[in-house]
Amino acid sequence: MNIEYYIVLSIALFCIGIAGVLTRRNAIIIFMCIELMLNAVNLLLVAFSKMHHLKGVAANPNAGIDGQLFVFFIMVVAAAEVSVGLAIIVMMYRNVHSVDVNFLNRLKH
Amino acid sequence: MIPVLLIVVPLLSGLAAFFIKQEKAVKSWALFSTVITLVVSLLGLTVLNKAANLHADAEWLTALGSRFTVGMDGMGQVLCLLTAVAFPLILVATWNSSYKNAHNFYAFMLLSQTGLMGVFLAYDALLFYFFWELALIPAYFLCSQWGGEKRIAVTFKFFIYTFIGSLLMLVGIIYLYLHTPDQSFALESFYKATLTNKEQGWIFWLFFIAFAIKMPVFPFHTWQPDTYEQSPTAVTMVLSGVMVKMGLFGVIRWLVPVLPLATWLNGDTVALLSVIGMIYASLIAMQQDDLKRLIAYSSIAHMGLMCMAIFVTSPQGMQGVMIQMFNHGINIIGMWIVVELIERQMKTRKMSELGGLAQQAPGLAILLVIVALANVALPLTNAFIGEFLLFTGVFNSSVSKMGPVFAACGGITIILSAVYTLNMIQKVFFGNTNTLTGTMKDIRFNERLVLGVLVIVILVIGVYPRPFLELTQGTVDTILSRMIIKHPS
Amino acid sequence: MIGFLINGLLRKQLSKSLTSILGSGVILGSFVVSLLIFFQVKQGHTAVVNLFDFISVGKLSIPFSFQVDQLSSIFLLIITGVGFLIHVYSAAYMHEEEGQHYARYFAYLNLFVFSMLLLVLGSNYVIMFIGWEGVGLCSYLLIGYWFKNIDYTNAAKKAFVMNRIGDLGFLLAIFWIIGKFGTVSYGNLFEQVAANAKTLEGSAAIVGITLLLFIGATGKSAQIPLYTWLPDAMAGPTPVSALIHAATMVTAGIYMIARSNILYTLAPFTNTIVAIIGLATALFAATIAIKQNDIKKVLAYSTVSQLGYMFLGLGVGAYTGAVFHVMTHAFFKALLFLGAGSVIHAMHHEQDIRRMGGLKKYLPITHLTFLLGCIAIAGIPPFSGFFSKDEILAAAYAANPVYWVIGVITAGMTAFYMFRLYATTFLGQFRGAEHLHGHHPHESPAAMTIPLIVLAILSVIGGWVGIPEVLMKDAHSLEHFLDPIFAASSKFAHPHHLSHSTEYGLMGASVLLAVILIFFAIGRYSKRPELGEPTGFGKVLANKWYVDELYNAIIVKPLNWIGKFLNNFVERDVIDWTVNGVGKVISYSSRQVRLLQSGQVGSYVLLMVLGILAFFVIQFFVKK
Amino acid sequence: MALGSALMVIISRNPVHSVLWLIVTFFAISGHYIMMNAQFLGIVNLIVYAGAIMVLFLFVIMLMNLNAETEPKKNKWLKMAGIIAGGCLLLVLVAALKDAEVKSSTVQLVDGEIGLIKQLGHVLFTEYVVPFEVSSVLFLSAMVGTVVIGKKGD
Amino acid sequence: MNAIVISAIWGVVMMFSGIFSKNNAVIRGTALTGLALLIVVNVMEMGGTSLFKVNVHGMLYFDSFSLLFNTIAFGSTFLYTLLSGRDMDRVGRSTPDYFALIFFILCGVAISSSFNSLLMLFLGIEIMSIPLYILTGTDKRNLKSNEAALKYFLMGSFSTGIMLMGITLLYGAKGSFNLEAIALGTGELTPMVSAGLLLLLVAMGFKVSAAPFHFWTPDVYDGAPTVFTSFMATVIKSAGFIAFLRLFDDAFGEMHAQWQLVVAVVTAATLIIGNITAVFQQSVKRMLAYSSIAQAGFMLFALVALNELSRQGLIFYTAAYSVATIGIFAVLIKMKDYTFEGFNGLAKRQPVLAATAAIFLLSLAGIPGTAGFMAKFYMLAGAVANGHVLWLVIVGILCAAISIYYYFRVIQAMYFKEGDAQEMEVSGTFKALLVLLAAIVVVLGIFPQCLLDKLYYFF
Repeated sequence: MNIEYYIVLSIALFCIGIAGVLTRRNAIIIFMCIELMLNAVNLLLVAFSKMHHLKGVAANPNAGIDGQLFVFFIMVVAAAEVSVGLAIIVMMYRNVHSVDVNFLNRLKH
Repeated sequence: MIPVLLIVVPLLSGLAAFFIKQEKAVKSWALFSTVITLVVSLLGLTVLNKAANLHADAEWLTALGSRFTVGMDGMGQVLCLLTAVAFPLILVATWNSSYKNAHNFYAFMLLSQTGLMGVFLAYDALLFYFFWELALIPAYFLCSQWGGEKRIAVTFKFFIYTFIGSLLMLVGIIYLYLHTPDQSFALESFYKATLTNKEQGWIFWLFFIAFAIKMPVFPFHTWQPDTYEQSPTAVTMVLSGVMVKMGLFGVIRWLVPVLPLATWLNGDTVALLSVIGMIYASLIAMQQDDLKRLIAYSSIAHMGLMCMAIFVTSPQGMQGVMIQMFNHGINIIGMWIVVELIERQMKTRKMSELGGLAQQAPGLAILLVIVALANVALPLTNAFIGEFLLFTGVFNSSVSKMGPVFAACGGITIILSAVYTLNMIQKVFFGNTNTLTGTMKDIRFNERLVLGVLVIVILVIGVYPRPFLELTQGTVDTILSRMIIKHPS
Repeated sequence: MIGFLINGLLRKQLSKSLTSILGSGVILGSFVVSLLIFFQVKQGHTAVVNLFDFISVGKLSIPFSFQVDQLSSIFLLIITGVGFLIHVYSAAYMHEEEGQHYARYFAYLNLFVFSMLLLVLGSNYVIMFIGWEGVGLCSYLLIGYWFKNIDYTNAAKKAFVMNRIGDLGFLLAIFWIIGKFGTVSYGNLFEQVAANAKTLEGSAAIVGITLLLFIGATGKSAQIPLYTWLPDAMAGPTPVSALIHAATMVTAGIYMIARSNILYTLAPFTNTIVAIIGLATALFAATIAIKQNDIKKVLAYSTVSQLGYMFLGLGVGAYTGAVFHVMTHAFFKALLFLGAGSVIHAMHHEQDIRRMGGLKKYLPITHLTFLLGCIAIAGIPPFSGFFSKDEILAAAYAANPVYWVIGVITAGMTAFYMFRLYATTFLGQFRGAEHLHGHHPHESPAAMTIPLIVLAILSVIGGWVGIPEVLMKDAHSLEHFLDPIFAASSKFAHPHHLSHSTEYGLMGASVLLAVILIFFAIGRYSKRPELGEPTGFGKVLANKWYVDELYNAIIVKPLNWIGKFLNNFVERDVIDWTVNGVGKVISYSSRQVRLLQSGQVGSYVLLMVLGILAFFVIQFFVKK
Repeated sequence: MALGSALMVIISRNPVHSVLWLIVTFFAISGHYIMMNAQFLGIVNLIVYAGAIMVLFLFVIMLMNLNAETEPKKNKWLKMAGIIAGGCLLLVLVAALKDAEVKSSTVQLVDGEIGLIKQLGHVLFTEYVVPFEVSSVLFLSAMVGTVVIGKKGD
Repeated sequence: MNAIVISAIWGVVMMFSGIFSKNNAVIRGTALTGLALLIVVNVMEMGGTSLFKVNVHGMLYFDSFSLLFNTIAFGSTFLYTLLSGRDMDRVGRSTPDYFALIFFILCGVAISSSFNSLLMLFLGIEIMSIPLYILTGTDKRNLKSNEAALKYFLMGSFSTGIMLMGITLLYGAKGSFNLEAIALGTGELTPMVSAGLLLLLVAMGFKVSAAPFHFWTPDVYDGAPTVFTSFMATVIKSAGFIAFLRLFDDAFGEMHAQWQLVVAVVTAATLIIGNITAVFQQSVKRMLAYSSIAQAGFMLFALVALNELSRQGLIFYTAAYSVATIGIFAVLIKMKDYTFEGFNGLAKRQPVLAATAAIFLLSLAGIPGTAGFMAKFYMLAGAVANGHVLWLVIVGILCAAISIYYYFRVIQAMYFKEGDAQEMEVSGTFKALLVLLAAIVVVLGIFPQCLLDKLYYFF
């Protein structure tokens, strides 16, 4: 299968994520969109990893494996982020009873 | 040896002054320190006048190629002497003023003296820049803290103005530094920097704007009258008497010999600016009612003349600048002292509110008239020597085709300066007294002493300027040789 | 000679009589020295004394040195001689002043004499310039001597500034000389010029230099267009007017041109200008003098007019004649001023001649000496004025008869207004009683009259040193004396010789005109002095052709206006506005840029994304 | 399918629906992983993301009682701008990468051993042991952080 | 390596210290000990002694550059703790946890200063960021703090996404995460590398608050408790820069010419926006936030120029900037009113505080004789030496002049205006420490060599 397909797919997912961040106001959904972006990255990484594996497998049976490991680390970090992020959102919610980012305008100018 | 002392003495005593809380004590301490500096400077001029004593060199920023190189040639001697003379005079003349937080005031005064000395002594561009700013900061604090009503805004303008200038200069310095053959900030290396004509051109302007703001040359001058007006008079004396010389000094030491080609190309432009500035400032000076502003504008006119003379590249002009830098310092300090004396008693500087002081204070009047006449460059006063040489130089410039025109236009200011100076004398001293001026008392001993010393200096140099001219001859020759070698045309 | 200055300045604390004695004494001393010098010079000894190097820069070296030769010794005599008499006179005239101011007066006077001596003794142009400015300064100080009066100080200021305008010309000339010849010493300079006369003659440099020098001279010697200060300068004490504005300072311009005669000889164009300006001034000032009512103003304009004569002389190459006229003029104009001073003294500081009249009987000595002075100035033989004026007129005729015609008319007018003055003041009825509160005017003390008498004698016989060839062979001793000075230039001059008969005719015509007008004036004004305000053309004359107003309108006011414009508009609204404007723009943009910081995460991210977009566009599409 | 469901994530108004759609997306992505024989990642993706993380999200949303369509109308133009910006970014990225150097390389499907847990584990604990340890620090800090934030009572 | 391990371990120690002692002073003491230990082991490593022999498989690379920076960062933290540690107690009750987080952050700092693989960069940056999100939100009752934390978190993770995309594209192009491998190949910037590079630039730009990715900075700095703002603005930011420089220098140095323009544009935008916006601020704290953006602009010069001068300069800049900023924040924390008016007349009440604050501000403004000047000097010199970006130099200068305006406003308020500034009690030790800090600023300003020589003497 051609790599371009994956590139376009991932970028599309990525951009949908960005568009989501831009258009939504719910902090949780924004956060989810960010997760979507991360997944797009993951997908692309795996695709590249397989591509490089195909290219370099002759010299090194483990060629391309680093991409997949990176994905693993991304997931690790994402999990950590989720825990922290949700904690912050909950804290916020406890104080203002809303997760609408548009209420976040005490700090400006 | 001598240069190091000249820098270290005021620096240490200035730092110490921060901790002397009693006003009397700190005053005496400051005076003591400045007198020591003066003595050192005089020693350098007379007894210890040997090359070994006049130069010092130490490691500083080795990796950057910057060294702590200080030294004094003729020009350095003259300007250091001016700085050394000016400070004790200023302190004595303003002895009776009292300041809030006097220890800070005197400490800053001494620090600014340090900066000035450093500027005049530095032979290393980075060091020069350091001292250049070091002189500025205390001045800023002095003006902002002890100045007049609008002091904060005005000094701020002054500060930002000069700061922009010096940053531009910094870029120029860096550029030159990177183009020296040995990556060094030493003056000698700067001479050897290899630059194309175009590069010389724009570095010239980087430097020149910095110096022009300091001098100040039209149209970079607007900070000056305001600042002079708002500063405490002692500081105004430092600013106008000594600090503006930094600009000229910078041009002579760091600009003209380093970028001879650009100087040659832009000389006429600069001279034109100077001439415009001279006439412009003189005309405005005629309109002033405030004594300080009047003197400020007159100073702009005088500095314009000196600036012009540098850029026409002639031995007389250059020599004139040397001696006139000193003279202008002395004369304008004299003028400020008079203003200070009047203001302290009358609480006003408005000429329209004064009048008839000659009856009340004949001693002051006589001394002022002599100083004022020196200001209009009457023969046998020091300024005549300077201006005569300056104009001769400009008129007979070997470089500029416009020399005679410049001289003639600049000459108009001779007339205008007579107009406004005499106007001032007339309005302040002549005529009948009014209720305000009727209460004026004549000057006290210390004031008489200072003004007397100034007048003696004015007359002595006016009659017998030779020692001064001989002192700076070497510098002039060096600089001119640098200026002329590279463009034989 | 330097001693004068020190003497002059140290006497502040001394008593009045001591001051006057000291003040006059030093001048007397210097007069004696001058006499000695004169006799030495007469035997052919000239000397240059080098004191020290004043300014030496590179190749240019200006020594502080003095030169004594024929020309300077003549001027020395005039200055110290007349100066001494005036000092003596002042001692009495100024006696009413307070001690301190009295001393100040003498200090200024001595300083003045010192500067004047410096001027004539200097051996180069720079020293001359020092003296030149020095006398300008002294005249400023002396005119403004009564500093409480703002008008007086204004006059002083005007004098100084006008002089400065001239000085600028002089200075520029010096610069040019330095540039062209590399020296300012007379000796070297004139040698160089004489050696290169062929190439230099009429060249731009020489014409330029001489013109600039002449501008200097017009300032100092009160020629058109810079003459207006002189009449105003009458604000000073009368002896000062006598000293400065008659005898010495104003002749500095003559001295300078006479000194640089060789340059002028080589610049015919300048000579023409000098002659025309001189003539115009002479005529112009004379017309004004006719309608003046202030005794000192009349004399002042007459001075201007006489100076015009001298310049005419210089312009037509009659250097000796000009110097001769300087000398005689010094005698009779000093006499006239001192006489006027005596009158004023007697009238308790009344200067308007319409309030005088019939003073003959109250002031006999003054009357007599004044009359002698008038005759001398009117050019009646054998009084001194005749000889000197005639010499100039003769030379003028030789150069251009038109000069002569105007010259003679002016001479006639001179005679007319002088005798108008004389008649109104001394003849007829006394009209000033109410002013004097019943007191009669009285004759002045001896210290004032003796100088009058001495000067009167000099005005009578002063002309005999220069009797023209036609009247007496070899009697023109002055010419012989001055020969060495003008020798060089006479080589290049193209003298026109007049026949004896022409010369006689010219003399006759001018004397005749003068005599007729004298009698007309006496007849007219002793009976019916002009008391009302003048009308018509007379008013124009009385108001000095409105020149002051004209200057005011075309120079002073525009300058002031420009100054105000620059101060209020350019300085504040253009330059400062620009400077502050930068600050304003920054703070304005600060306020605007700040709005980007909306506090909304959405917009922040949007802006970030836009930033990313922009960078991609730059990176991928702009650069390629 | 991945694209469509991703779109639905950002379109649906109800946060709970969004979460569900996101889970669908994750499933689709996992499908791709498995297609590329990256079984380990595919499974982990399902377990960690679709399972744990999304449940956490759901949980929080439920906790906050946000299941209703509470989100008020967002500023229209800002929304438009967001979509346009996102679209532009997509266009630009695609345009930038359309002649990328990896063009027409193929991606190995189905076979290839590297996606298997054995290989991954081996490399992870040899070459990648440092990052692995470091990520423990990350977790520690996240843990401390959550505790700090979550701690009540001050 | 020493530093990474020790800081991680000490973080755990701090975590548990709270259990053993309720006394904050003891906890602070423990933290200071840990920091001192960190400095010592780091210096030891500079001397060549490594305590832990770990095969990093080319993931990390310790050179004098990174080690020197680590020392600076630890030193700054040490000073920071000394000066402001006490003020942490006012934020909340979990002081030990704060310290634990700070130590974890330091671990991240050490990683991101010495990474040699994009993976480590990613992890390092995340280890720095995640605790920071927390620290920002520690003032739980304060809505501003909440808001700042959420904003920071959302935008931070967004930028993480961007960074990952960048990394991925690079990986796609080069097949490796190793910096040397990425740097291999031609100097040509292929589209995919280019896109990756840009995305990385954006993400790193976000971390160092370069315009137009700076928007979080003012809000977060303003909202976060001042104690942590101080830390954030100094150590973290510097670390971000070091990572930034390292990444772009090692990986993309070869193709510098092709991305210079973009970075130059970023720099100019950062300078202009930072400085201009700062002019209008009414709160000193917010002003400092903008000024930190402006300072970031100057530090970006190092990336634009990318030569030896600017590399040295960046190290020096981080030190100069950190010390001065820590100082000024330490003073700021003591103030009751953060507006400019709040500083009116401080000089009369607290001359030492005012004088030292003035020195810090002068340093930030880049006045000769202070460290800030030498820092700016290096940056300008680097940019001039580069030769292609003189227009940027001029922009920089003008902005520096603008910066005078707002820094001096504080000085003016302190010295020239009347008023009674309200400040909290300050102890003698605190003053002494401030003086020490000011002395450091001045000494560094006059003898910058004493810091920079370390770059060479140990290796």
